[in-house]
Amino acid sequence: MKKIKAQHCRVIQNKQVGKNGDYYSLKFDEFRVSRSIWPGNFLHVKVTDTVDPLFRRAFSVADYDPERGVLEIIYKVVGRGTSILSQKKKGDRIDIIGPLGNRFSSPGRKKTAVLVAGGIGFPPMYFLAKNLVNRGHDKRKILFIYGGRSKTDLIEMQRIRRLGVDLIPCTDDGSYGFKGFVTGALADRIDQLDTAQTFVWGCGPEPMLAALQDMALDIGLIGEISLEAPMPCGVGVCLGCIKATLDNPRKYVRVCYDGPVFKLGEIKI
Amino acid sequence: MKKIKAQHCRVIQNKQVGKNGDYYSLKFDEFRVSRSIWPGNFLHVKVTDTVDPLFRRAFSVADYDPERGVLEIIYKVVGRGTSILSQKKKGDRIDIIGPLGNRFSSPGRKKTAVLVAGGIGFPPMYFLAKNLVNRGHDKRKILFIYGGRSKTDLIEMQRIRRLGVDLIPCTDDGSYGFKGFVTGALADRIDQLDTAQTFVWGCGPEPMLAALQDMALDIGLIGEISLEAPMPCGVGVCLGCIKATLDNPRKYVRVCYDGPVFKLGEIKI
Amino acid sequence: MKPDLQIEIGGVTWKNPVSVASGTFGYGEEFANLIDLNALGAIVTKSITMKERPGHPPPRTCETAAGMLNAIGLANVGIERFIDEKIPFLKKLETVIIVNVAGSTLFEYVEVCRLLEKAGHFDMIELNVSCPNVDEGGMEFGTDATSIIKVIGAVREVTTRPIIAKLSPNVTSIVDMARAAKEGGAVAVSMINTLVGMSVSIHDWQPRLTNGTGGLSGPAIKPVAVAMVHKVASAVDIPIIGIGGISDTADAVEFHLVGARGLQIGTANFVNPDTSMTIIKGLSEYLKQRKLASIHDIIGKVQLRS
Amino acid sequence: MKPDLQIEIGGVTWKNPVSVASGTFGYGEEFANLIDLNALGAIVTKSITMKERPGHPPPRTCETAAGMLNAIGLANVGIERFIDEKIPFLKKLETVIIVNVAGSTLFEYVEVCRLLEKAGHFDMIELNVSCPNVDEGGMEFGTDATSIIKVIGAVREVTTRPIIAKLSPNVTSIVDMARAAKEGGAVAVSMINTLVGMSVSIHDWQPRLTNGTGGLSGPAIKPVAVAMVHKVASAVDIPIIGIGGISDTADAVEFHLVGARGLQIGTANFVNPDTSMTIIKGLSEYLKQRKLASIHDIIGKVQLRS
Ligand SMILES: Cc1cc2nc3c(=O)[nH]c(=O)nc-3n(C[C@H](O)[C@H](O)[C@H](O)COP(=O)(O)OP(=O)(O)OC[C@H]3O[C@@H](n4cnc5c(N)ncnc54)[C@H](O)[C@@H]3O)c2cc1C
Ligand SMILES: Cc1cc2nc3c(=O)[nH]c(=O)nc-3n(C[C@H](O)[C@H](O)[C@H](O)COP(=O)(O)OP(=O)(O)OC[C@H]3O[C@@H](n4cnc5c(N)ncnc54)[C@H](O)[C@@H]3O)c2cc1C
Ligand SMILES: Cc1cc2nc3c(=O)[nH]c(=O)nc-3n(C[C@H](O)[C@H](O)[C@H](O)COP(=O)(O)O)c2cc1C
Ligand SMILES: Cc1cc2nc3c(=O)[nH]c(=O)nc-3n(C[C@H](O)[C@H](O)[C@H](O)COP(=O)(O)O)c2cc1C
Ligand code: FES
Ligand code: FES
Repeated sequence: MKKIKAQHCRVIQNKQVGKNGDYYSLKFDEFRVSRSIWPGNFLHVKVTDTVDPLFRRAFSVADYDPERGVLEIIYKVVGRGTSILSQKKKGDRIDIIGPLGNRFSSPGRKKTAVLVAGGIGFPPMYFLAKNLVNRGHDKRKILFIYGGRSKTDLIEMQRIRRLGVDLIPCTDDGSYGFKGFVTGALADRIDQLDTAQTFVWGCGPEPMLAALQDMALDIGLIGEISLEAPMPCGVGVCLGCIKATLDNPRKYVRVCYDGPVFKLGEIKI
Repeated sequence: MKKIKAQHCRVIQNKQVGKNGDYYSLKFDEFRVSRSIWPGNFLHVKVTDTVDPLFRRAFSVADYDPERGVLEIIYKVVGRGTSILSQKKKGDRIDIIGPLGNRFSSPGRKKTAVLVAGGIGFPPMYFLAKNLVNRGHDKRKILFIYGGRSKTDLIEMQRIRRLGVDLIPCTDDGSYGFKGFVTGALADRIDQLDTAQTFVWGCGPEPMLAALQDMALDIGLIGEISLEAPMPCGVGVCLGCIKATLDNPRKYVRVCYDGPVFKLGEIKI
Repeated sequence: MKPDLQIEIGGVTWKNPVSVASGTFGYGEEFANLIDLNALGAIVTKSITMKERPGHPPPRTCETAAGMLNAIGLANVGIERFIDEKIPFLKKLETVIIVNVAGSTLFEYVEVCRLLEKAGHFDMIELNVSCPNVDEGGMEFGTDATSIIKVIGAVREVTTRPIIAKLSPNVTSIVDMARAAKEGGAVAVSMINTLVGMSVSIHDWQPRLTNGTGGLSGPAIKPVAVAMVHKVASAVDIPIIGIGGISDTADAVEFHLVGARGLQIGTANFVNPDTSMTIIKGLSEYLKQRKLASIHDIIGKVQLRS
Repeated sequence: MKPDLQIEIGGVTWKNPVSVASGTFGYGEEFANLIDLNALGAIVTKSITMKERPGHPPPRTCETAAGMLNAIGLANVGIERFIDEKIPFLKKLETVIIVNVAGSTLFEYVEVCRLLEKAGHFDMIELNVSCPNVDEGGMEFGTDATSIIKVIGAVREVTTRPIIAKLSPNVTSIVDMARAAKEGGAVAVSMINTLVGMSVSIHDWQPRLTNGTGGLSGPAIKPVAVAMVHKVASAVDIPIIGIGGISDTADAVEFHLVGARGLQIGTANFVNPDTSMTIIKGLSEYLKQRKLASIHDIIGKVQLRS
C-alpha cells in the first residue's frame, strides 16, 4: 500500500469566489494520488513553512479532476491560517497531506439524494453532488438545498446549476431564494419525498447540523453529516478532534479518523 | 520630536540584482520620514506578521530618493529571514522601523574619500558614495574599492560607475578586476594617497574589516567602519548586539545604538 | 559507508535513536498508512492505565505560539483492551516496543505492569510519573524524588523489562528527579514531558481547554528541554532519551550533542507524520557529511565555551 | 465614557496596568524617541547591582521558536552610576518608577536598596530573586522559599518603598514562592521571569550563548506564564503583575482574566517598540466594546468550566 505523504503541490489558482469577499477557491496540481479521492475526504494543509501557526488546517475536497490531476478546495477566511492561505499566488507551493478521513456512502441509485449545505459546508456537498451525477444518479432525484445568511454568502451557484440538479437556495434574510434556514426549506419539501427512499447528507455550521439531525430523528430520515473540529494531527493519533456520541456522552469518536462523515443520529452535536 | 514608529510600507520592487542569484534589491514607499536619513543608518524589518521568525532583521539604507519618498535596501539571501523577504512581491506590505543607528561622519571636502566594500557591505558604501557626490565632493577624490569572491558576487557595478567615482573592483579568484582582497587593492594604491588627507570607510565581512583596521592602525589611516551583529531590538535596550572595545575587552558597545558606525581602531573585531 | 545509528538502552538495542513520544502516535496502527513503522528505533504507546478512560471532554487541545496545549486526560483503552486489541498488532512489528504506563496510585502502576508482564510481547516500560499521586494527596509522582524511587522500585518487583522513567519538567531540580529514577532502578530517563500551561479565550473568558490547564509541547519548549537534558547528562550517569519540540534533523542533532542517547518525536508527528523518517535519514546524512562513523560520535559532544 | 484603567499596587497608583519588563527597556532613555514614556503605567529599570557589570561576552542572545534566549549576565551601570546618571532622567517622568534590584548575596541586595533609598526619586523596588545565592552555595534565591522571605525581610529594613518580588518559574511550586514573598513583606509579586533554556549550534557544536544556558522569553512561554499567574491568583491573596510573552491586547486581557492586576511587556518591546502604547489603547477599546467601566471588571474573571 502506498503511504500518504506530505506533498509540496503547485498552486494554479487562488481566487475569490462569490461576492462576499471572504470565500476563495484554491486549485493545485502536482499531487500524487496515493488512494482514491472521494467526497467527504479532506486535505490537511500547512499554510506556512514556519512554526506559527503550527498546525495544518483541514479543508474538504471541493472538486477533483483526475485527468488533469487538479484538486480544488473552497475556503472562507476566518482566522490566521485561512488569511495566510488567501495570500498564496499562482506558482507558490503548498504543503498538503491527504486524502484523509472517511467518505460519504453510496445509498443506491433508487434513492432520492438530498444534499443540505450551509455556508462553508458547501464544498463537500458540491463535490458529492457532482460525483452522484457523474456516477449516473438521476439528476431529478438530487435535491441540493443551499443556505447562507444573505445572497452574497451563496457562492458558485452557477456551478451547481450546471450540474442540472434540483437546487433550492435559501437565505436567512430572504435576500435570495427561500427565506429561512435550510431545514425550513427541507421541511417544506418533505411531503413530496418518500422518506424511506430518501438519503440525506448535510454539511454546515453546528446549529444547522443539530437542527437537521433533530428533524431526521423525528421523521425517520436516514443519512450522513460531515463534521468539523480543530484538528492538530488529522490522522487519528492526538485525540484532540473528538466529539461525544449521542448514546453515550462519555464515548468519544475522532472526527478526523472515524469521520468526518458520521451517520445522522450518531453524534452529539 | 517625532517618534520613530513601525510603518507598513508598500513594496514597489523586489528583484534579483547581479548574476549570483542571491542578491536582491527591495524598494518601498509610503514611508513617513521622522528624521533625516543618512548613509550608515539602517532599517529594522519584520519579514512576517507571525512570531516565527520573531525578530526584525537589520538592513542598511542602500539608497533614498527623498522626492519620490522611495527607500531601497539591497540584501543577500543567507537564512530564513532573508529568504522570506525575497518572496515579497510588488504591492505587499512590509513592517519597517527606522532610520536607526548613527551615521558616517563627514570628513570635509578636501580629503580623499576611500570607500571599501566587501560582499554585502556594498549597500551602505554605495549610499555613502552617492551622498558624497551629491554633496559636491570631488569625484576624483572618491575611491571605491569593491570586492567579492568572484565576478558574479559584484553587483550593481553600473550604478557605481554612473557616479563617476574612481572604482577598483576586486575578486578573490581574479575573475574580474584586481585579484585579491580589497585590502590588497588598497595597499597597492596607498603610496598615491596622502594618508593624512585621506578618510577611509569600510563595510563588509569581519575578516575584511579586521584586516582594514590592522592596516589603518599600522599606517595611521583614520576612518570608520560599519559593523554587523544579530540585533534583537535594534534600539539599544536588549544589550544583545554588543562588541568589545579594543582598549578594554570587558567594555562593550551596542552596535545598534552606539553604532553601527565606529571609528577605525575603536572596536575589537 | 553507512554510519552506524544503533544505540543500546538498558540492554535493549534500538536500530536507530529515533522513537515517537507517548500520546502522539496512538498505538502505532494509525501510522501504518503513513510511515514504515519498522524503520523506527522504537515505538512508545499512548499511556496505559488500569481502566479504560475516555479522557477529558473537548476541547482538549489548542494551538499556542510555536506549540500546543493538551489536556487529553490520559484517554486510553485500558490495560485489558490494550493487551487484547493492541499488542497483537504491535508484536508483529520489527522494532522495540515500549509501553508507557500511567497511574494515580502506586497500586495502579504495579497492577498494569504485572498484567503487561503476563501478556508479554513488548520490550521496555516507560513510566509516566507526571500523574497526580492520589495516595500522597495529589502531588505529582514526578515532582517528588521519594515517590519516583518508590514507584520504580515497586514496578521492578513485577517486571523483568527494563524501565524508563519519564520525567516532568515542572520541578525545581530535574537532576534530583533523574537521580531518584536511577536510585529506583530505572535504566534510563526520558525527558521532558510537557510544561504546565494555560490559555484563555478573551471572547468567552473561558480556558481554551475544558480542563483549565494542559501540557505545553512543540518547538516552543525545545530550549527548555535541551537545557534540562544537558543538565542531567552533566550530573547523572544514566542514559537519556531526549524529548521536547524535536521537529527536524537539526533538532535531533542538538539533543544528541547535549547528551541524549535516544530521541522521541512528539508534536511534530502531528504537523508532519513522516518527521521520524526524515530525521532517521537526516541523522545518517549528517554523520556522513562530517565523516563520522557512528551516532555515538555526536552524543554528548557539545563544546562549552570556556 | 472612557474606561478606567487605573490600578493600585501596594499603595502606589498606576495610571494604567501596562509597564515594561526589566532588561527590555534599558533605563528608559532609549525609548524616549520611540514612545511617550509618560503614557506608561510604570517603568521597570534594568536590574541594578552593587558594582557596574559588563555582563557576559557575546553572543548573549539568540532567537528560538516564537521566543528568544538571553544570557546578558545582568549587565548594568551599577548603583552609583545609576543614581548619578539615570535617576536624573527618570525623575522627570510622570509615571511610576520601579527600580529592579539584583544581587548574589543578601548584603548586596540590602546595600543597593539602602543607596537607592538615600538617593530617592523612585516609587517601588522590584527584587529580581532569580540570581544565584552565593551565601547559600549558589542555589537561586528564587527557588527557595526561605531565601525569599529572608531577602525581602532584609530589604524592608532599609527602604520605605513598597517591594515587588519577581518570581522565577523554574520551581516545582510557584505558589510556595508567592506565599514566601507575601510572608517576607512584598506588596506584590511579578511573574514570570525567564525559563532556563539552551540552544546549541549543530555547525560548531557550541552553545549559541557564550554562557551555555540562558533565559527563555517571548510568545513561546506565554502559556506557562498564564498558568502560573492563574495558580498564584487562585491560591495566594497578593496582587500579581503578569509577565511572559505579552505582545498584544489579547495577551494583556488574557493575563488580566487569570488574575494579573498589573502587566509587564518584555520581549515584545524588541519586536515592536510601541507594543505598550498599542496595548494601553487596546485595553481601553476592549473595555469600551464590552461596555465595562473599569479594568477591574476583567481582572481575575476567568470562567472555569465546571
Ligand atoms: C474535516 C474538515 C473539513 C473542512 N472543510 C472546510 C472547507 O472546505 N472550507 C473551509 O473554509 N473550511 C473548512 N473547514 C474549517 C477550516 O479547517 C477552518 O476554518 C480553519 O481551520 C480555520 O483556520 P484559521 O487559522 O483561519 O482560523 P483560526 O484562527 O484557527 O480560528 C478561527 C475560528 O475558527 C475556529 N476553528 C479553527 N479551526 C477549526 C476547525 N478545524 N474546524 C472548525 N472550526 C475551527 C476557531 O475556533 C476560531 O473560532 C474544515 C474543517 C474540517 C475539520
Ligand atoms: C546594521 C546592519 C546592517 C545590515 N545591512 C545589511 C544589508 O544592507 N544587506 C544585507 O544583506 N544584510 C545586511 N545586514 C545583515 C542582515 O541583517 C542579516 O543577513 C540578516 O539578519 C540575516 O537574516 P536571516 O534570517 O536571513 O538569517 P538567519 O537565519 O538569522 O542567519 C543566517 C546567518 O546570518 C547570521 N546573522 C543573523 N543575523 C545577523 C546579523 N544581523 N548580522 C550578521 N549576521 C547575522 C547568523 O548567525 C547566521 O549565520 C545588516 C546587519 C546589520 C546589523
Ligand atoms: C496530544 C498529546 C498527548 C500526550 N499524551 C501523553 C501520554 O499519554 N503520556 C505521556 O507520557 N506523555 C504524553 N504526551 C507528552 C509527549 O509524550 C511529550 O513528552 C511532549 O509532548 C513533549 O514532546 P514534543 O514537544 O515533541 O511534543 C502527550 C503529548 C501530546 C501533545
Ligand atoms: C534581553 C533580556 C534581558 C532581561 N534582563 C532582565 C533583568 O535584568 N532583570 C530581570 O528581572 N529580568 C530580566 N529579563 C526578564 C524579563 O524582565 C521578563 O521577566 C521575561 O523576559 C519574560 O517576559 P517576556 O516574555 O515578555 O519577555 C530580561 C529579559 C530579556 C529578554
Ligand atoms: S486531529 Fe488528531 S485525532 Fe483527530
Ligand atoms: S539590538 Fe538590542 S541593544 Fe542592540
